[in-house]
Amino acid sequence: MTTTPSHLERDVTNDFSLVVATANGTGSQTANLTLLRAFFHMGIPVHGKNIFPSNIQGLPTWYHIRVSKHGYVARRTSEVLVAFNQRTVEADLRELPSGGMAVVDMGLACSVERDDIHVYRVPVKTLMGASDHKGKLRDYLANMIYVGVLAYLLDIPLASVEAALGAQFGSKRKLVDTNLALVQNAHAWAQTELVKTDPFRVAPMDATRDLLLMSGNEAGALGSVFGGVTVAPWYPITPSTSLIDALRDFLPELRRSEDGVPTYTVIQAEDELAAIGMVVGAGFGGARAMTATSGPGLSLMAEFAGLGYFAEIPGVVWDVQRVGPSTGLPTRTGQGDLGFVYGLGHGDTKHVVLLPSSIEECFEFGWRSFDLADQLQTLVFVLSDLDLGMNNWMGRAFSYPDEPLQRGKVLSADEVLDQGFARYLDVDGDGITYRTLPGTEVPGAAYFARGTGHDAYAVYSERSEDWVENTDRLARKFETARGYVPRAVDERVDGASVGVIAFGSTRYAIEEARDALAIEGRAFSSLRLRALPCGEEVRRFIEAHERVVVIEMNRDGQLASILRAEYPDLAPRVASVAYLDGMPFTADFVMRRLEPFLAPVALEVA
Amino acid sequence: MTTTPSHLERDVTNDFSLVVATANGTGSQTANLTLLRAFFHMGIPVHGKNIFPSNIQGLPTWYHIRVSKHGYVARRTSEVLVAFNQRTVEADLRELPSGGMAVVDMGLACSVERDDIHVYRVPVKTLMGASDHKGKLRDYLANMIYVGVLAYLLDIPLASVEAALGAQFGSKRKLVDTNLALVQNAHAWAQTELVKTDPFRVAPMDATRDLLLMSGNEAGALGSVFGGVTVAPWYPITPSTSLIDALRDFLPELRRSEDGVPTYTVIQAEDELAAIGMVVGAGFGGARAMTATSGPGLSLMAEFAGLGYFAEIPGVVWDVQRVGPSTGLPTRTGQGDLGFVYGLGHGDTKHVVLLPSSIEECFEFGWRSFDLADQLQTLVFVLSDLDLGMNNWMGRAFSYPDEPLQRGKVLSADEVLDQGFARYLDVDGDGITYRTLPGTEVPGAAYFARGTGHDAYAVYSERSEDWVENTDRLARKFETARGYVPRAVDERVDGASVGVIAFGSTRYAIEEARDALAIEGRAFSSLRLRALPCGEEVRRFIEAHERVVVIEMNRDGQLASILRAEYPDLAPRVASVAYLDGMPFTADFVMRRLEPFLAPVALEVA
Amino acid sequence: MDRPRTIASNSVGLSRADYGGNPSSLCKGCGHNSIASQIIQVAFELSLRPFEVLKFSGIGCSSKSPAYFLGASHGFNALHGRMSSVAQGALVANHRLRAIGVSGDGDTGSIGLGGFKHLLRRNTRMVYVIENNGVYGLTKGQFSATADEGLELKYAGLNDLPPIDLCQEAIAAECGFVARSFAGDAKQVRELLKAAFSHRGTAVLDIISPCVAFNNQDDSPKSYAYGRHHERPLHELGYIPLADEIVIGETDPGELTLVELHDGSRLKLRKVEESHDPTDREAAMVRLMQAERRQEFITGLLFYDASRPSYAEAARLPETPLSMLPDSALRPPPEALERTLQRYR
Amino acid sequence: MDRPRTIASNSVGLSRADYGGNPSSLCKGCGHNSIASQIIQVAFELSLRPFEVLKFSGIGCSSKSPAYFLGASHGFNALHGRMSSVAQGALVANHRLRAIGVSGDGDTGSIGLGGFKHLLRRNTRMVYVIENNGVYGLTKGQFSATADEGLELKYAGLNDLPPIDLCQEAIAAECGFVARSFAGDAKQVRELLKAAFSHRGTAVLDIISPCVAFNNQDDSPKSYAYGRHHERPLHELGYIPLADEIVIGETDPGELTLVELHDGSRLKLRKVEESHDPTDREAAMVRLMQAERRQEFITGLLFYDASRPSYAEAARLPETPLSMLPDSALRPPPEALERTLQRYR
Ligand SMILES: Cc1ncc(C[n+]2csc(CCOP(=O)(O)OP(=O)(O)O)c2C)c(N)n1
Ligand SMILES: Cc1ncc(C[n+]2csc(CCOP(=O)(O)OP(=O)(O)O)c2C)c(N)n1
Ligand code: SF4
Ligand code: SF4
Ligand SMILES: [Mg+2]
Ligand SMILES: [Mg+2]
Repeated sequence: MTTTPSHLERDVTNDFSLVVATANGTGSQTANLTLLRAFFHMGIPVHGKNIFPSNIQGLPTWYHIRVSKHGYVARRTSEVLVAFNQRTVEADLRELPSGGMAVVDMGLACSVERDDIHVYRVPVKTLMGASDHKGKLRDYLANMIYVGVLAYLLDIPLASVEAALGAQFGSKRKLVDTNLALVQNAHAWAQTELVKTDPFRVAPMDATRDLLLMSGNEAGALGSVFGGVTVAPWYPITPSTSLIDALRDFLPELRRSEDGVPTYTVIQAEDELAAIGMVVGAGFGGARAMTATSGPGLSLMAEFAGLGYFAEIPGVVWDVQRVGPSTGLPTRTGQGDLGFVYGLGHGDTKHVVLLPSSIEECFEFGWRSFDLADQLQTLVFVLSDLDLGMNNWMGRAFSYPDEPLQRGKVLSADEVLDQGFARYLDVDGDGITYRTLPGTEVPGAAYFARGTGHDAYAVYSERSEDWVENTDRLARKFETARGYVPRAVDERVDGASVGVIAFGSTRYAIEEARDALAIEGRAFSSLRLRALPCGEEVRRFIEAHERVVVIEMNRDGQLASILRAEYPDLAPRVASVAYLDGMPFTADFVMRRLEPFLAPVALEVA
Repeated sequence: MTTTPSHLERDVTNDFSLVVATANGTGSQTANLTLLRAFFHMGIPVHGKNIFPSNIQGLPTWYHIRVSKHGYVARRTSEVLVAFNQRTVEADLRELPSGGMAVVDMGLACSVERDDIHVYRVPVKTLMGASDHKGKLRDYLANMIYVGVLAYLLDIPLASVEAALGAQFGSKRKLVDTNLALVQNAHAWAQTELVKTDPFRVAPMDATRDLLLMSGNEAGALGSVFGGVTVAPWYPITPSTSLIDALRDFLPELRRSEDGVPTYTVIQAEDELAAIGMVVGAGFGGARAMTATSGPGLSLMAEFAGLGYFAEIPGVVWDVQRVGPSTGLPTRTGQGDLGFVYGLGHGDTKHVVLLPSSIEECFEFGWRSFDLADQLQTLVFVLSDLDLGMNNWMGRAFSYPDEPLQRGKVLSADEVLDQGFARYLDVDGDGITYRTLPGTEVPGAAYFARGTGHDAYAVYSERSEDWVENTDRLARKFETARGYVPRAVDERVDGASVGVIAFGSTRYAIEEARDALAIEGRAFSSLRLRALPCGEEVRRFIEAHERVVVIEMNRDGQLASILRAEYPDLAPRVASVAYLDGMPFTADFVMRRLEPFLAPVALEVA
Repeated sequence: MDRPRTIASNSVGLSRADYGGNPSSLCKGCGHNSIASQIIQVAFELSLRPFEVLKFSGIGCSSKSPAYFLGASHGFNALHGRMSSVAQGALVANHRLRAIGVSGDGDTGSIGLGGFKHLLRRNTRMVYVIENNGVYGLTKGQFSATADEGLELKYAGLNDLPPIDLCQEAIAAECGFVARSFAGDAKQVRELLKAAFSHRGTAVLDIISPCVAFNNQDDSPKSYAYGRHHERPLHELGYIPLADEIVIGETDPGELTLVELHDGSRLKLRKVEESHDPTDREAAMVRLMQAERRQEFITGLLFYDASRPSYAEAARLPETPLSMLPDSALRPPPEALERTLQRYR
Repeated sequence: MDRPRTIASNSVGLSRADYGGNPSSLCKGCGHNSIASQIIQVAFELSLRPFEVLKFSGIGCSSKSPAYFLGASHGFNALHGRMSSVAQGALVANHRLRAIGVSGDGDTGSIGLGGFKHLLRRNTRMVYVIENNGVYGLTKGQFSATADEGLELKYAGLNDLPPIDLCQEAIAAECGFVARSFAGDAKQVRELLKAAFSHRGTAVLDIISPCVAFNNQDDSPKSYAYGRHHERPLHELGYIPLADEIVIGETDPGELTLVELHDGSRLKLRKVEESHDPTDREAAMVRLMQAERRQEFITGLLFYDASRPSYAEAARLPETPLSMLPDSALRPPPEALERTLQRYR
């Protein structure tokens, strides 16, 4: 993609994408976040995407920042390049679209010559020479040079840079000063030495006042904290690790009793089998337990997932998806686990799956997942992805949960005495039965949880009737779940014959594409699924459109398959657009892939 | 079910079902197999089903024998009962259909009185008193009493009993004699003391001459031996254990080199993770490797399944299904793993799945699975079930493999030198690339297998293009697989508007139901799927019928879902009949569930 | 299970029968049944309140047995080899409960070995009983990882792998209570169980428990006959509850050691033949390795050290169990959210 | 990797460069790089033929390194914690190949612990290197199961769990070749690697390999600085290939022990400070436990015993590897089928 997509031609003030190319492990993340926050501080809608390797130090890494006065945040071609990596400088420069601009470290060997772009060469070494920092710290601080140069070239007020540094380093004023000095120095140098020839610039707006800038993993962790998580066993795996990291940051601050005692425990398990095992144990024990993992860990959790379903144990599992199959691309994003997680476990296992698409939903589903798990007495899977989870996104300030904690059908000691207790008896007809927690101080409260066939009293049974009764009830409970999970967001366009169904982080590219296509007169309805199993609104949406296109970030069209199986009568209308290359979708991609399904622009009107 | 289904009313000679009720672990299996083999020896089509508990000793167990001159072998209500278990005698007697007959151990306390059945009370204790056996052996031998009594009542020649005992004990003549003596004794007693009032009897036929009587697990093991299995790592789990037991019986006899050295190794792994890991390692190493497991073990294999798919490692995994989810009913049968195994592993993983329905197919898929795995360079799953795997079935003598071993695209040292080698380069356009085996003695033959993204040379790559190229090729290979796997068996009925699709061991009940319905003028076509992914014949079958009913032994209609997703344009015709209670289907059940889909019997003709 | 017909009640007013469970479906004579009945007896004698006890198991004949004792206690029959993690989860949810897990040698030593070792590292407070019969009973007699080298069994054939010694494994994993016993030695099993309930962290009891169906031939080191003839207790044991006075018996007092357990109760060790100091970790390991080499069947408390905190202590779990915290402790107030979000504006 | 610029060739006519792999993508200074370069050197010095060697690994920084050595050998970068089973599978397919596996402390000691122990029980012939840095490097610095108790790291915080000692684990699992070394002690690593290739079964090398990104602060027992100052070799090692004569050096010959390795080559142990007899299993275990207690960093060959057969020997694998058997050995003739079926008629 070396040309700017035509539908995006526009005034370049506050409307471009910039990419910083560095090497992994050199600390450029601080500089990149400084830029991101500086734009945000200026009130300009912004979003950052880190495209990093599965490596600790040395391999190429790219940080993309989209600056968009329209508020678009999907990935797109970058016209502004910071080339600070010897290994990629030539390719990076070659890929820059015509008319683009590049800030290049003068110290890099580079034979690419282009006269259709604006190139600014920066003597990083000389500029750093002025400072007296050494070794790793020096490398790390060198990244501030491009912040300073860009500040000048793009017209970022130094006050905004300072504010951004302040947000990053918090109370550590000394760090702010050290970094700021380098920025100012580079800015001063640029001011004297560079002649701006390119059209890219930013100007203050007022579009971020009520917004947050946060990663999905942080939002999910914060939501979990407000959902009352008490037990969090986990095993490290990219890209879910930062969710637990965030949890471990938030919890000590937000979840201690008055005398400073923690009201939670985070356990680094020895593997994912143990992590989910502890979740299941803790859920049985009455705690709100969660874990976070990604594909390989999810695979290892299959057996316990089946136990959780069958023994009806509440618990929350975040799957922050990366690219599979197998170890795949651990630092790339995808939506390839949907089909697998929906039926994770042998036999007729079925799971509730939540599908957040934004930091607001990561937060909301963070707390709501615990309520759902307790209400439905089952494992709830939350399917995020690397792009949503690890990158910084704008979002509206999170709403405090609008209802108290839902603990579901748990009988107290008194209730057991009053009503009696049969663990798996469907008293209310909704498939959800009553449970008791270990430690309930009355006779008759105890039961023996198990993954084997049992009767309504949790007593081992091999009787066919008991099996059918129990599994039919589980199926009934799953029907009940349809009404409990978050509704799909239905955005109908009057008269549109095509509807697009999607979920998760692809929404941004789709929304951008939708706007662009609408301008061209090719509008479509859209439905954003927020959970499985789907509610009736999904059927209604499909029924209301001649053609429904399911767009998703995997190879095999997993959601399309699920919907076709779920609504066989409507299956012929369900088309699939599925693609996975590890990079988040662009609006351009979505447009190209939707075009064949949309009515051609009505030329006869013209 | 306490009444004989109307469509089965018939002459009761060689056409009834008998059930022996005993306690687990008392050795009644020998007596039951003796009966089974005696019928078989008489030339009468027969089939035995063991309904046993997940327990080693003491819990009730039932052995059903269907004797059918028509050759039907599906489960059905038994009219002949042997009641030898105190715990179940009353219920067993109560459930006997009117007109049935029962042989009851006189020593059991029993208050059930029915005058609509024929009851013969046998003084087991007295009859055993004559013998001088003690303790466990005595209990065990006591089962021969009912063999003797039934021999008299049903008219089984003692020579057939003797032949059956001979087949069981082989060269151990003493055992034959001991058992036979008891049978003769009981037979003699019955002859003097009992007056036969019931109509059930057997008479010699000539319908089993060219047939075998074998369990599916034995047949699968034997097939594997002829498929050239060399490495068999496994972990015990019911009902797959007996497949490996059979393998360990056959191998020493059939697979030693001339100097007595084994050409195989069977490894009891520490768990299923290790078992499948060894299969994958051995497959990479060039051996023909297999394992056998059931649901819980299958769940544990998910991560390796994804690796096998992605790194393209041949290997065979038998999943002898039992009832899930979770530990479920370990000794009951089902078809609940189909949906799970087809996509086992996170990300876009897809597997080749073979679906045997008979001992002939267990044998054939036993060897063919290795060829397919090598040809397609992928894991091949063979989905059997407890009913097929652990029970004794009749089948035609197995055909010797009709083609030599297919080792797929393996390059020799010379070929590497000649043609060069790129592990994942699609030279032939069928998605299947060439591989080399470790130990190939030329430079350039080596490659590094991995579950991470790689280029055509197996070198680590995070490039989007490499990812897409590779996974698209894997998808192409899966399309190639459609043409390699066993075709579905298409049994069309001219003019039938309804087609029934099924797989595996349900075929017997379906075939019996089909015959019965055809007599009533309600014929349907049927398609028996023998593998996934499906070939074009499946689409054609669905296209050729107005309504297609997918019958399967699970709760959620997993095959129906797969077909609806696979053929969205045809999905509206695909109806689902799915049921799982742990017991094999009866023809009666199939008829009842199909009736609503079939045209009513054309009354206007009458 | 041969329950003595007593209607005496203990200090919480319960009779022995109140600690019973469903009828066992295990084979008659199975060692596991005898252990279950000792568990019932011990729970009765210790006057445990059933609702304060949690039971766990994996999958196997052994793992079925929690259904056959303490029927008035909550329990979880988990997955094969996964008792460890499920127990840890439940016991962080409510760390005030007493817990007993029953696993098998296959469950713990084969599929569950990693989880077992890591449970011990974390030292979650529970009694961990391994009903060790050297075979997989429930799947009909294959060798487990503890099967003796050179043993030949009818179904399983010849075992040519060296056994895993779960007591050595426990010591290597820093477990602070490691004992071996024999299902045929009911008294020792009882005294060890009582002491185990007094331990601060995970207490491992590796109890040789003959499988009469698949591994009870006289020459098998896991058979009743072998155990009866070869058991070599390192000491005679007597558990002394916190409240009781210590009565020194007739034997030379120099031969008696008292081990003070973490809850203040004591275990009296009376020397039998040799002197074994259960507080010396290296000695315990060497003694076990020697026993392995010499094919001795030593039983008793092999190692005891209560210096390591339990998981709950180390993690500073609150007085009120996590599962019982009020909603107000689980969800911070709106201001807290506001404050946190400030940082992201 | 600082390759000495030598163009000398070994007895199979290859130069050191022929044993190299792709350029490393690990951090500069990572201990794993230095081990990789010793592996290259040893393969060169031992004149291994690359096609005779198989490489394995799990997942982690350490597990990436097989891509950086022996580029002309087949290899399998498997799953996290599952190197053991994949290696066993590949090595029964072709037991004639030499094999080296490289795993991490997380890979082996956390998720892979059970598999590791069971690999050792089976004694599959291979060199099993653990590049032990006490952290999960690739996932950015969490503690692994071998992290030292009480260690405080910037990212991971404070470790309050006792470490798993993988050498103790190996000895308990009856491994016959157990060594510990230090990536900073290149010569010792080399001599041990050579000896390991001569072993009959699984040879475990637990090599402390500092993670410069996450666990290299001077007070960390897994840092370069700590290792350099505290390494305490139990002896000075010298590998003597089969063909070579033994030259006894200047030191008192009484202080020298020769260990005869399974393939006839020998390892010369020269006493440094204390006397450690690597053939005494119990002594080795005790020495390790002491070292743990006293926080000593002992290195060298801790235990050696080649009496147990390898898996291939015990399973009587045929001369011709299973993967190379002709079709005729794999499929019995039609008569054999007929004969077998007779029994089922
Ligand atoms: C994942 C999984 N694999 C295999 C099994 C089958 N299985 C059930 S019990 C058992 C072995 C039990 O042995 P042990 O723990 O020694 O208990 P025992 O029956 O001897 O008391 C096995 C392999 C299972 N239930 N789950
Ligand atoms: C099943 C699974 N869980 C988690 C991960 C993530 N992961 C990759 S490497 C690693 C730890 C590696 O640590 P170690 O083995 O010590 O190697 P090091 O990087 O320190 O050399 C983890 C947890 C994974 N790849 N697969
Ligand atoms: S099979 Fe063995 S372990 Fe299982 S119940 Fe019977 S005797 Fe006990
Ligand atoms: S992170 Fe640590 S272990 Fe990984 S490459 Fe860097 S230094 Fe080595
Ligand atoms: Mg056992
Ligand atoms: Mg590590």
